[in-house]
Amino acid sequence: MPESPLIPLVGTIDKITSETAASDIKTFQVSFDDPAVMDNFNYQSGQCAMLSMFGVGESMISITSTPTRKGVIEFCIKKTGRVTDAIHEAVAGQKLGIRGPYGNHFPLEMMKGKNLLFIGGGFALAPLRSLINNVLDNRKEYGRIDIVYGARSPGDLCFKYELFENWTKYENTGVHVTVDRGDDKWTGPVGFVPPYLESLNPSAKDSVAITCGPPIMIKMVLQSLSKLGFADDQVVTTLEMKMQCGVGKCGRCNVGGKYVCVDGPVFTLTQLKQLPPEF
Amino acid sequence: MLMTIAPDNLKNLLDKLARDRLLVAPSMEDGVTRLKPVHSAAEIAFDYSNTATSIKDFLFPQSEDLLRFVTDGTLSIEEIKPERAQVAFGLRPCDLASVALMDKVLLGGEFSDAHYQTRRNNTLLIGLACENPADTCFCTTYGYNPGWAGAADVMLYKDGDKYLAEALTDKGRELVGGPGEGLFKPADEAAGEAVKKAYAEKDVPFGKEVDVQGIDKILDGFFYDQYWDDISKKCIGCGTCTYVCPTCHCFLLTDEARGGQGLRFRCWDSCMFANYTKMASGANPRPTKKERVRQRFMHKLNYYPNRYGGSYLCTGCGRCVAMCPVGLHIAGVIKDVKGVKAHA
Amino acid sequence: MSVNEKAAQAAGAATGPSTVAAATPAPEGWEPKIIGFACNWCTYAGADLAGTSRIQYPPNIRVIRVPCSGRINPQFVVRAFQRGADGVLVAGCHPGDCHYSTGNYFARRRYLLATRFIEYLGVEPERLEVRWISGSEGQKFADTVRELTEKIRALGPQRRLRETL
Amino acid sequence: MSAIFTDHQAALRDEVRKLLTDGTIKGFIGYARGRDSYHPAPAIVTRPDQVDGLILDQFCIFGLTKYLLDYIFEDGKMGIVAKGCDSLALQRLITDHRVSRDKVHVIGLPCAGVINAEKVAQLGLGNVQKVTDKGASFLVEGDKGSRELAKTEYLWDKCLWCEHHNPAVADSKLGPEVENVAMKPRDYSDIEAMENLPPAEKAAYWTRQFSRCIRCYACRNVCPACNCRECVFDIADPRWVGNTVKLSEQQMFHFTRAWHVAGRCVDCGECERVCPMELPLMKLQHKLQKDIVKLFGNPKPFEPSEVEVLGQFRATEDPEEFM
Amino acid sequence: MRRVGVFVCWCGSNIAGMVDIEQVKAAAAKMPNVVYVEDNKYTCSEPGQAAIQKAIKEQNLDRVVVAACSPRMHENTFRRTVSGAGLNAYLLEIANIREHCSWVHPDKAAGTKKAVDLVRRAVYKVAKNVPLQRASIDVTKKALVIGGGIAGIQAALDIADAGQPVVIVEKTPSIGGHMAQLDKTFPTLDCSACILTPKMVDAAQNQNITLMTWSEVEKVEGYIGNFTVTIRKKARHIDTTKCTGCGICWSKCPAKLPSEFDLGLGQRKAIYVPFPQAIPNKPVIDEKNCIYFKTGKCKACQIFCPAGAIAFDQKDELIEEKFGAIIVATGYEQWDPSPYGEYGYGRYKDVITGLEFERLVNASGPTEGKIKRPSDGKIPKDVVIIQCVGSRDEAKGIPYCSKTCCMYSAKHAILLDEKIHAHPYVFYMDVRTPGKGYEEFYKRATEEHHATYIRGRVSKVYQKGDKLVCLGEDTLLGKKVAVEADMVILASAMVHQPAASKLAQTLGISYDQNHFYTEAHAKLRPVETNTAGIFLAGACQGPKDIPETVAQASAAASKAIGLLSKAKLETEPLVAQVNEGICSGCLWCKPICPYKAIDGKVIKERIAGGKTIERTVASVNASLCQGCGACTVACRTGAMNVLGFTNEHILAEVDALCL
Repeated sequence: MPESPLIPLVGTIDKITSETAASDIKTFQVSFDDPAVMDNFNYQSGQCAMLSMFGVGESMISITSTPTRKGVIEFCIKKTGRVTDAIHEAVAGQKLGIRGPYGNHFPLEMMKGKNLLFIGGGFALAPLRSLINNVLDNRKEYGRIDIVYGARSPGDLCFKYELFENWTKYENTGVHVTVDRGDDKWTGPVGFVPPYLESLNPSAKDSVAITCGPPIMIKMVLQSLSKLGFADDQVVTTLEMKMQCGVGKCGRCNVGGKYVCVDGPVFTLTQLKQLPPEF
Repeated sequence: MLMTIAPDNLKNLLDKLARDRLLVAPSMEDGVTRLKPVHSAAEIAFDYSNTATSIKDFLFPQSEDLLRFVTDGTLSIEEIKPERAQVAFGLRPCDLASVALMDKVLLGGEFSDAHYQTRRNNTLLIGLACENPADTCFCTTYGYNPGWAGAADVMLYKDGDKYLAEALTDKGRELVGGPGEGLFKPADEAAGEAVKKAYAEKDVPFGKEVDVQGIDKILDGFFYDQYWDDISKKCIGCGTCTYVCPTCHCFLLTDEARGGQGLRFRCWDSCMFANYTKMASGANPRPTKKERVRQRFMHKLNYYPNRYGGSYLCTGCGRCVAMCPVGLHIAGVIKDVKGVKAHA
Repeated sequence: MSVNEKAAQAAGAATGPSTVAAATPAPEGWEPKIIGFACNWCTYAGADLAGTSRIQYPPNIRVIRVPCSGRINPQFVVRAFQRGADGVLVAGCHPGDCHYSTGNYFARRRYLLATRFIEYLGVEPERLEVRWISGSEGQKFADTVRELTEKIRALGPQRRLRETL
Repeated sequence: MSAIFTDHQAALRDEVRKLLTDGTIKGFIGYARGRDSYHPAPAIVTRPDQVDGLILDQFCIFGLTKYLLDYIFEDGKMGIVAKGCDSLALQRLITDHRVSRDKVHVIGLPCAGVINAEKVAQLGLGNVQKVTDKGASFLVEGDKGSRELAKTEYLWDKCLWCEHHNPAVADSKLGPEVENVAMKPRDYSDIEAMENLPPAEKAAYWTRQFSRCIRCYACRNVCPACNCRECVFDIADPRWVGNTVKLSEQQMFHFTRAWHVAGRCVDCGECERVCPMELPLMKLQHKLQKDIVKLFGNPKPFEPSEVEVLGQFRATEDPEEFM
Repeated sequence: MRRVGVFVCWCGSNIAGMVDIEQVKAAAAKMPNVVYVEDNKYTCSEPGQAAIQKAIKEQNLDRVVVAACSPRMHENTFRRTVSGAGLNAYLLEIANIREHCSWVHPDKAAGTKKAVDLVRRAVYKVAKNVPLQRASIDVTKKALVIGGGIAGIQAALDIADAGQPVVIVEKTPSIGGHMAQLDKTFPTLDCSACILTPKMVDAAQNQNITLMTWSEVEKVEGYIGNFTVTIRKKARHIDTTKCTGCGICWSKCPAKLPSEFDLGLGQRKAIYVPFPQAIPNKPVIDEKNCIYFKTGKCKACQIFCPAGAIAFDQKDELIEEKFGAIIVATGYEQWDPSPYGEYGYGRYKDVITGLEFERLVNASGPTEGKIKRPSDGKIPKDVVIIQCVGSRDEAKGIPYCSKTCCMYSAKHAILLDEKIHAHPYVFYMDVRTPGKGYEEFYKRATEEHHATYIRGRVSKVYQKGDKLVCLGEDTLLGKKVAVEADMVILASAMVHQPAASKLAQTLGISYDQNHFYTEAHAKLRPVETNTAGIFLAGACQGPKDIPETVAQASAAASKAIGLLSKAKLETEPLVAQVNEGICSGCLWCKPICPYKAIDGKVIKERIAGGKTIERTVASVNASLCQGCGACTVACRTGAMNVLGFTNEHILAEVDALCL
């Protein structure tokens, strides 16, 4: 093992799944080349890892697989910059560097026995997917589960196999998918997530809402949740910041006194409201 | 135990040290006295108020190779370790104090920065108390003083025609007993203590002007103040303050590769740079100078003490006071914030 | 390099020898590495002509084809030196013959200034050669490369701007 | 000789107060007291109540025009005080289409030279109380002593050969124009001396200088010719200059910066003045300037013109060395 | 990860004999992104190309490197090859291992090493290549010819004959130009009007030609295939639809003025046609000199016009029209030799220019073809012709040779002898007769017509009685000569039109220090300008005689026809491109562009805080840009790039070659 936490370990991209019609979002299944490392790689839903494309750089990516399914590590990555562009160009079998896991995780203990309301938009279903599969794998420990998800168009929906096949199979679990604009084949709801969420009118009682999405959507979703009666400590979300080290040293991902890489990325709305609005 | 060492012996010792390790010392070149690697004591400046750059350059260098990679078909990674022993001479109390502040960040928490740790272990720190604090010095503001030994392994105090010396760590004692054998003489303890006391009580005029007491608490409620908008306007967004600061430690990682192999470096970064927090998507949570200037001072005077308990992320070395091209520095901010608070 | 300088580099510190470094002899088997930037219409064609005419010249030059000498940013030249080129040839059409009518006039101004500036920074002036070589001057291309190669062979490796990974 | 800047301080404050009050400008870029009496700092005021913080004294050297870039996308005008050299910098920004003339209200400050505070601060005169222009010298009176300082020795170098004492761009002027003569001719003898060194010595000199650079970018950020929307050094792809402070990258950085400013430098000297590591950066620009004068017959390459010196050519008159 | 295929060509033994192909292949296989390597005996042969296409499909290649001969040889061949296999044509790079390697380096080891480097360069470069598309633009099927002299007329006729509409814009009231002023033409001595006027009539009658005389080009916008031209149709004060050209008006007009057409040797009226054969044969009213315009009284023309065609209240009209091609045929002016004080031009009435002599000798000229002295009407006996007046005299600002003077001076000598048996003396510096039949013509002047040629310059002309004494030196004999002449003809230089530079700026074409328009390439593109779609004909490009002018006019016409016959224009995609995100809008790139392809444009953008701002960025007109890349070097931030030769490309190539 390297001494420095900044040194990644060698891994391999085992499988690449294109999520969207435009192929701008792909899911990469990776493994560490050292089996011992693979065995000992323990993470929680909500945590991230730093992926390296050597010669280009590193990028912090949330882990989209669930720790309940050992042996599978997946990252869902959107093309947004130099590093993610390079990852998108990769082919199966290609090597990359991985270090982590980093950051805190979704507060599973607080969710136990509660009704869970997942609200995601676009590519930000990635961190939620880890948690959703995590709780579904322990289905009995939770109350009703509702997954509200939206994307710009049917082609932009991620994890269709989860949304329309896997998750709907579970009992007492609702999957509600909307798109901003439909197409010829789309028969589901059309509209933005926040009004759609309000129209579903989920109960705030004994519930925890977990939301991830683009900043503008989050802002509206939080307002909707408040209207629906969710208190701040019933709402959990994640933050995205520019990161370099991932280990609380390099100093750039702070929001006020909190470092998103080690103190986040998961925050309750109560915590978030204590932070300055620099995110 | 207190000792003395004659200037010639000190030079001999430094020459001896330069032979088998990197000797870093204040040296004047083209009118600038800074800490730099020197070949012999002859290159060292002994008469200076403070160096333009700090010990940070050698414990946490501006750019540092972290790993070497080969991507020729497969991928292999080799960690690069900073193994060379170095000795830094002539460190002022402000720099010696800064090391402890940096330790908290880089060595504390869940992850320890191995490169920094290795350099810390491999570096012998020789302090030199301040004879003439500059008019930009304000270490006393934070409770340090011109004789503060901080992280020094050996502390020296100029005492007339000789130096009073005190070995403070095992490493320091090894120096005195090893390469320094025969060069140090025992000192009169009482007289020595008096010298130390005199240094500790030496007047630092600017330090009296800057009262930091309670600023961390004031700043808790100061985030939204108009003040940040007002002062940030004159910032030109350069990295001078952060790069000469002995406690600023922001960095970025960057790769350089050619022909199937390359290096990953760590380089200093500056929260004053516009792109510092700009994400790949183009979004930037600190888009204007106001947020960036506020971040820097909030970090030093509020976030850091809150996170690491007590001390501020500043030692009053005065480098930013002297070098900021637009006179926007931490001492001024402390004075202003307390003034604004007083008026409020 | 002294222990201290080596150590200084290892320390990653921005240091350099404060005295003139003694000329280090060229390593065994060293061959000058020369990067040529040649405009497509004249010099590149001239080099082609040297080929079709079988005019021999030293194999030390490697040519990068660009549309016009006006395209050759002096920063490319410095970058080549950084990456370890021992010499650089910048070449284009004779004044008045530019395929794009004026590109080489701009190039001339830029390189009148840049050659002097690069020299001023301590690079031996012989290492950067700017020449107008037309499409019919295969011989001149070969001669230029031969002379440049010999000059650089005499100077030894370029270390001034070089940086190795 | 002319009045000193301090004599215009009250007039400046009055005018700024008026301009802010009547809405002509929405902010004013001037000077305020800095860390001591030798180092006035830039100050940007937006409210009439801040105006009394503005100062003018014979140490006001900082070229303020670059701040205008912060306001190009905002409504309304900014006011600014500009000496002759600053007005060249302003012209630079205008000629580069970065600042629109009609969005700036310039209060011109005729200037017979600014005192080099770095030199005077060494003299131990204490807090400066008063400066008087004595013709060939300034009398500087501090609370710890006073000295009469010869202008030829204590002005900034650029002031000695300055031929732009009066602002070329101004909406109003503080005081009468001053005689526009250089105290000494512009002289490139230091550049010539450097040119005459053998390559190895030049290399050694620049190696020593550049290895001191900390890449803080103060030079770039203060330079009125470095006014790109996105600087090449901040662009990751392609990366022209690496982030590391290895000597090679330092040299590439300084070569590139000097080259980008070549023929566009207004000779304000701010890069060199603000450099915390005291790199002789103007030695780079003066070399380029000197060659531009000699090669292209452009006697004043530091005066912004409609066509850049490297953006034009003379087919037959330009020297031909590459045949 | 790219999928690059490398194809190493043997070129028979041309490459394989001097470069170790196996070593090159082995090295290439290890280069980044390379997934497939193959060698071929002749890659450019059909089997070689088929092998590339097969590999592209089977190996799923997305980039191709061919290591073979010079890209100047087969780049287009291989572009077609890869696009034939469904790959974008620009995802190809060539490593020149023949001309730049195997043919010049006899040392096989060193040559092989270099070949590997050259392949690596191409591999690194091709990784940065992106698919590029040729754009196509529409072509307005109409040509504009500026200038109605012989060049313009010829060009217009050729274009019209090819079936394309064409507009001639002529600033004077009639087409015809200088050729209409000439009497005979060398070397055949046929009458200028006899060969010109039929062409003028053809032009007037051709369905495809629209004449716009008394008109000038005011503004030109757009680019090749799509020029929008504003033409000022100056007020003629004649309703040309009514006017029959009967001539009553100008016979009744009381205002007499010197005739421009006759160079002041004859007169015209304030309402006039410049010469009898003018086309159109419709007069114009000279507003400045018309008594009605000056005093509000007269109207003689209006009173007598049987057609009621006089229209005093006519105003200038601005007409905007679209054109696909422009031919500039604005001709020349004869230089006013007054600066030669020693020749007494302007002081002595009998010192005249060559062109003035043409009017004197012309049957429809002011003297009806009788060669009479302007001073007293006497028939001259001895006539001195001075050559190189202005031409080849840098002191007078004309460094060049006017090319036609030697020949027309010989012509004048012949005419003097033929018509009035006067004795011609010709002072010359050199006699230049390069042209078919020219030397023979000159010989005729000296041998058959006994012209005395004296090599030397005339230093002074002075009056002595009614004679003009020409003092000079015969440099061949080395002695001073004085010729007492009755008349002196100055073979004055051909110079640019006074407004040549203004028109050049309007058109966006360049001109040289003598204000003649600059061709795109002195040898290879002599009738094109650097602005695509604008061509040159005649003396506006430099002094020319009639045969050369006509030849160039036809050449320009054929270029224009070629352009207009295309339905769409394909533009080369290797052009400059702006990264608007980082462009500062300083526009220092703009003056560097030889094609005026760069201009500023305003874009809107949302900035932090949600505000929308407007800012200027550089914008490249891909139809005008030729891809030279000079602009890229002026761009400090790197916002300006040339596709195919981007900064990223070149930096990668440097990296590759320096490894």
